[in-house]
Amino acid sequence: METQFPMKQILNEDGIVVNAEYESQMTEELTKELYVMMLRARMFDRKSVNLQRQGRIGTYVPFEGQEAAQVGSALVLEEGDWMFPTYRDHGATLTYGHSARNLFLYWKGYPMGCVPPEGKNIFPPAVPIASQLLHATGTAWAEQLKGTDRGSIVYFGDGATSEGDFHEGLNFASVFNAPVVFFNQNNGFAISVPTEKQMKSKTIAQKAVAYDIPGVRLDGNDIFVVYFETKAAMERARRGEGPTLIEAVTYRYGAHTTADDPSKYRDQEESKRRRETTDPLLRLERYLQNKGYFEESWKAQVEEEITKEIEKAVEDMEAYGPAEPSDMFTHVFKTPTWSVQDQYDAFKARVKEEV
Amino acid sequence: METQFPMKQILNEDGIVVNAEYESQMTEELTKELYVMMLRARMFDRKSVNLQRQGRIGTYVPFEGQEAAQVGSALVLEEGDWMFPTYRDHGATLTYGHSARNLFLYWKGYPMGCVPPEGKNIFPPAVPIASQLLHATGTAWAEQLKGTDRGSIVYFGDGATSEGDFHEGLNFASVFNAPVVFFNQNNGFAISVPTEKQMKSKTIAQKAVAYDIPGVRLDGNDIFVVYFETKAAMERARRGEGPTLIEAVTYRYGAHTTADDPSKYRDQEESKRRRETTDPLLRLERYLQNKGYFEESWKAQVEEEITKEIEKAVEDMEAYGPAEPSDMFTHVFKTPTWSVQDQYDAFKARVKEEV
Amino acid sequence: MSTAVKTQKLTMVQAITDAMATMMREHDDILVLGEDVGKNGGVFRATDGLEAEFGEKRVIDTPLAESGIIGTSIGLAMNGFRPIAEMQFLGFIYPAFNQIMTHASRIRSRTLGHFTVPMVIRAPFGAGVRAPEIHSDSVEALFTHMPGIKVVIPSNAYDAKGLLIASIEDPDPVLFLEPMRNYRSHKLEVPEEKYTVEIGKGARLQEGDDITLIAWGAMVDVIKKAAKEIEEEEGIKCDVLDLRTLYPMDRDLIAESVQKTGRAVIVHEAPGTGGVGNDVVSLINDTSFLYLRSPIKRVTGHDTPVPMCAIEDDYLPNADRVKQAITETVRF
Amino acid sequence: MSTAVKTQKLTMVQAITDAMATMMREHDDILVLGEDVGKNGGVFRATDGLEAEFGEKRVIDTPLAESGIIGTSIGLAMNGFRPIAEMQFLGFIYPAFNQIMTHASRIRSRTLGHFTVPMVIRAPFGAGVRAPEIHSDSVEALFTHMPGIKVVIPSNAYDAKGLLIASIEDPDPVLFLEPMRNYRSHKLEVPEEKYTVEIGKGARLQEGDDITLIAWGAMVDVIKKAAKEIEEEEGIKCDVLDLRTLYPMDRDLIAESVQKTGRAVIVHEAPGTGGVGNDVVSLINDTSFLYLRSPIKRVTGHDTPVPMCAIEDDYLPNADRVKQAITETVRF
Ligand SMILES: Cc1ncc(C[n+]2csc(CCOP(=O)(O)OP(=O)(O)O)c2C)c(N)n1
Ligand SMILES: Cc1ncc(C[n+]2csc(CCOP(=O)(O)OP(=O)(O)O)c2C)c(N)n1
Ligand SMILES: [Mg+2]
Ligand SMILES: [Mg+2]
Repeated sequence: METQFPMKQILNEDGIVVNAEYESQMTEELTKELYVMMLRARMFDRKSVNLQRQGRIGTYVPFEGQEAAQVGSALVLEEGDWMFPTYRDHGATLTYGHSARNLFLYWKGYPMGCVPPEGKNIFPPAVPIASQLLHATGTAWAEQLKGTDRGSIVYFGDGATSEGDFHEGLNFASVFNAPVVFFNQNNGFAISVPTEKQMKSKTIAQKAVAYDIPGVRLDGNDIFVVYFETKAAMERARRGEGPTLIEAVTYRYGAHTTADDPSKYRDQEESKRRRETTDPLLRLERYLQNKGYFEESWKAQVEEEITKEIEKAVEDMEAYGPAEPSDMFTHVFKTPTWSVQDQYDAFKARVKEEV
Repeated sequence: METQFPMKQILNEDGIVVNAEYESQMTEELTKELYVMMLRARMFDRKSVNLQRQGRIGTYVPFEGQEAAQVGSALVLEEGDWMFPTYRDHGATLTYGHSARNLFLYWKGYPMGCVPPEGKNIFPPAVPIASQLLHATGTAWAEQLKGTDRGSIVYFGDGATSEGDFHEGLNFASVFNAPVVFFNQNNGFAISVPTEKQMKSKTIAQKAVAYDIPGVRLDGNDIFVVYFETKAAMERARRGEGPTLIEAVTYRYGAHTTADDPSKYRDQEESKRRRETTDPLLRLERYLQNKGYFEESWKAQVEEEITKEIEKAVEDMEAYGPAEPSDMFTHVFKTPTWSVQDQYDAFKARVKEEV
Repeated sequence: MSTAVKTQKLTMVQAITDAMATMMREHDDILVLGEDVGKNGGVFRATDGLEAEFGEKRVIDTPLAESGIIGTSIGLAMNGFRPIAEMQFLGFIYPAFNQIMTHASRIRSRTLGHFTVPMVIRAPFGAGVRAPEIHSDSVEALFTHMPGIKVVIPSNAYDAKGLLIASIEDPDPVLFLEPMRNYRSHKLEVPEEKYTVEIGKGARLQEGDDITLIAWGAMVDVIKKAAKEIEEEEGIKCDVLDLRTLYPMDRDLIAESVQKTGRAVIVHEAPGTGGVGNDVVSLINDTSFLYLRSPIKRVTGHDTPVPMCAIEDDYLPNADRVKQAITETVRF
Repeated sequence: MSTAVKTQKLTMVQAITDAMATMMREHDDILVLGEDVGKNGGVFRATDGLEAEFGEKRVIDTPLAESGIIGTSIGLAMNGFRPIAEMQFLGFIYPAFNQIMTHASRIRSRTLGHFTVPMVIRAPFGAGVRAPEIHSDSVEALFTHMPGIKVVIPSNAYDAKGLLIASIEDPDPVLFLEPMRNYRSHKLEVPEEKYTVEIGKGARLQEGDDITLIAWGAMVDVIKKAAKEIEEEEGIKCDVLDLRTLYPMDRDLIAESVQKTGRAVIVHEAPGTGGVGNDVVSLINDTSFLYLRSPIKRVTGHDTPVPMCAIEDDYLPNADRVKQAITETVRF
């Protein structure tokens, strides 16, 4: 099956184009956009880890190393498309236009953290693994019923492929020909469990065979192949040709969450090695350099702008004020039931007493 | 995929051998055993339908048309192997040694109907679709841990492939290399829903690709191919080579259950046509005739013996006496909790009062 | 224009079909989906004729996967549709439990109203029709304990149509449970037009001063029978309540009745431990403690799985058990 | 031989690990399986060191699929093993609901004892440790309503070891719920050897005549605190009960206590509606009606999903809410 589902690549580790199929579309402008968005994602991620260390937010789920997969796929979306991320996909949601402030608020444990900007169809992070594949199928099916050319993209990890909902999601999508891209980030681990213990199959892409839909395996650290293959899949979906399963092979450098200790289950030297070789940013930087598009001053300027943006979001997060306990009561139903209302009233009375 | 998973056949509709691979093992003795066991299954099924019509048992789930798949696969098992049937697989359980009386009692709604003969590892019919695939994987895994060469066979329908537990069962079995045969009877319908609405894939066998295990598609009305392919799969399992997914393509002639009206959703002419052409018993009879093994007097004698056996089982069922309400209380836990015991005591007091 | 409402005599299952058809005619965004709901019209014929009238795009035979049905319905509901998802039997809702518990019921709350899930989950339930194992489970309590979803249970044709229409119109998820035993047990005059029965309101079926009887679903007929017989036999007059909605429960109706009678018997099919009957006991304790003249009695299914159908009658509460509880309570 | 029992000071999570190791040393048929239970030793380190000691064949990292874990454990249990299956958090047990509800809990009953499922399902649960959404659910009530399974909840290290060993030895399935908040909140002297705490028996933690306080899991510390403070502040003396097992519940202990005090406050984290508190109310109603001097109070989580962790403290019952309920009850 590995031969039937070879890992596609456009840019190799040295930043050399090994597959010229899309070269005409690999403009300086696009390349720089991809780079900037990846840099932004990485800087957001590092900032979040720091905020967690400083106790300014709670447990955080880092994604460093997976920027190409997340950014390259998210950039393919158009207004009105639906995005269903996991807890690790802030690189994707940020790229598609989520509010950095709200993402920080999410990890600060604030209810507002689940709310996307108005008009942005971004679902809050799926916490129960794989459950979101069905929602993505449902919203995409709805677009099909409405006759639009919009669709859904849904993110999930290698571990998620073991859940029943993975299977049901792909089966429903294939049966109803729903315009969904199932975007798997195979980062080699589900917390401590390596992919070899998760499944006997050597690839995730081959699981598409079970549903007679296209399955694509690609180098998830090569943002060009991620971008162009996801785009092709999304275009098929828009044309009414149904769902695609994409396996983006990647790696998380860090811990599963800031509460996890990866040295318990793997050699972190591997992360170091990968940072120097297969890193998605480094690779694109090499390409930019090879092409003569890259200048340190440009990078410095971009970094400065991103820093400003992120610092602003941190300020906004901290200016947001305390989390609002009444949020707990006011959105359980459109109109509260008596039991919720009574409990809310009792809560308000207690708060008043305290004051 | 249909070309990658062609439908294997040994005996064609006219009873001609089209694949000589196993011909040396197709002895008169084996052939007659297969025939007798299919006939027995069919006569049991018809008797059950009649008993239901006469109100002597409740709703029943007929399997006529699927005898080759059930009998051929069940005959492969050896003492100590585990069998996990659905509500439609009495042809299989009977063949593996279940008590006909208890099968009747099951459809009479008696608790005893779920109990297999001592020493027979036959689970009661799985009611929640596909849930049994995991049990079969678990019992097989246990055999592996114990170091025996026993394994499990589990039956399920085309509809069952849509459930999450189908996927989780195959994935666990593949990861732990459990000695299980996943025996699918694709009878074209899940109640009213045809296979084309159940899945986009053209075969069920191809779903094995997702787990990197062998997937075999075969003519489920050809008992030779069922027997030899299931045997091969079970032998692989016994040798420690892990699970196999078998798709036996077949058809149920009758209603989904005695409470179902198939004319609501399909043309029953098709059933008639199939009875005359692809019927598993007719086909083997043709082969026996071609071979000169068949004599009407032999068949008559066999039928007489089976009739006797079944009539005896019916008698036993009716001699069993009323169902025992206390069964409800006495096996919830090994030692009843006080709430069960109190309810049981109250029940006994009520019964006493009535007397 | 005449004010006379045109009615037709319908069984409960016919009234349910009628409710869906009535609403689907008016609203294109309503979909029906589930196993065998299309051509077959559902195993109980609850969706009979809907596919013929509304087509395969709106009345959809899904693959056999409950999590898939609920999970995709959530997506449809978040994106402009109002799905009515059928679980073939309530006993087969368990594979969808995760989707209902962690998503359908929570999405409004966790997104502060940004996304909502206006869907109805319909499911036949309960014992007494000689169904196979698992088919007869009565697990309403699993859902009343689930914040963010309402639980509605009609016991007759009129309420069924009105409550189902109210459920479809509800902006939040509603679990609509249909007692199989009542599907065809009687017919009632049901208005042809659209009407609603308010979610959260119970009904008093009979006035009486001596004791309050409380039930829902198939057990309503049981308490009606018990009330009738105990009045004839012992002159005890019962206040008979059909709760109709289990969450939110009609607190006022229960409190008012128990404050009048000072006694209560609650009847449900589900096991007593963890059953909704305990909630009713608490509600009475909370609202009417000083009015109580004797302990509240619960007559329930046993703390056992619903048994094989040959003995299910020994599992189910019946009028005799209810009458015994009434007598004990009144004589306490 | 000395009769002195050798003990070690352990946190609750260490006592849990110790219970498993103690039993696994004696019995080859005990397996541990779940997500990340192997090399990683579990996300809370509850299985730390077990893989190293007992090997990969007995301490098994499974694929990420809860239905798969429970379903295969059922098979293992029916065929000679005693699996201890870990759910990473109770909030992730929902995908396995069908396997637990229709199989683990029913197999003995439906086969009249022919097949049995001696398994333990362990799961950390409850709010208060700043976990993300869903991780903090407290849904014990879903399982007390499920005939055929026991529900055990320790609140401290000593009970945890003794109850877990009793659960492993139990011939029937046991859901063993571990309040995360108590995993490392205190240490106790725990015997090194094997011992059991009987399933179905609660514990009286403090004697008092004025009112009975009842809780389990993490809420036990809350009622202990409330009892201490209310005695200091108002001289009210509480009888403090830790139920330890929710099914079967210790009826005698509760009845005896309430018959002495005439008053009760029940505290749990789960939403009030449908919560196990209602069962306790019913139990008191059934056993001790004539002894009650005021209505029973329940102090519970709200009828809302457990909120995002920044506001979870406003969801959880605390000593102040309990004291208020005590005062209202005593002054009723
Ligand atoms: C249903 C469910 N079970 C368990 C968990 C706990 N859990 C959180 S993340 C995780 C591993 C996920 O691995 P993978 O799908 O590969 O995604 P990754 O974290 O690598 O991005 C687990 C087991 C969960 N969130 N949901
Ligand atoms: C989880 C679950 N959902 C729904 C049902 C109701 N049901 C019983 S049989 C059946 C169709 C099964 O079709 P298939 O798997 O093809 O098996 P067949 O009946 O054709 O043998 C359905 C939907 C069930 N038993 N379990
Ligand atoms: Mg991963
Ligand atoms: Mg079928």
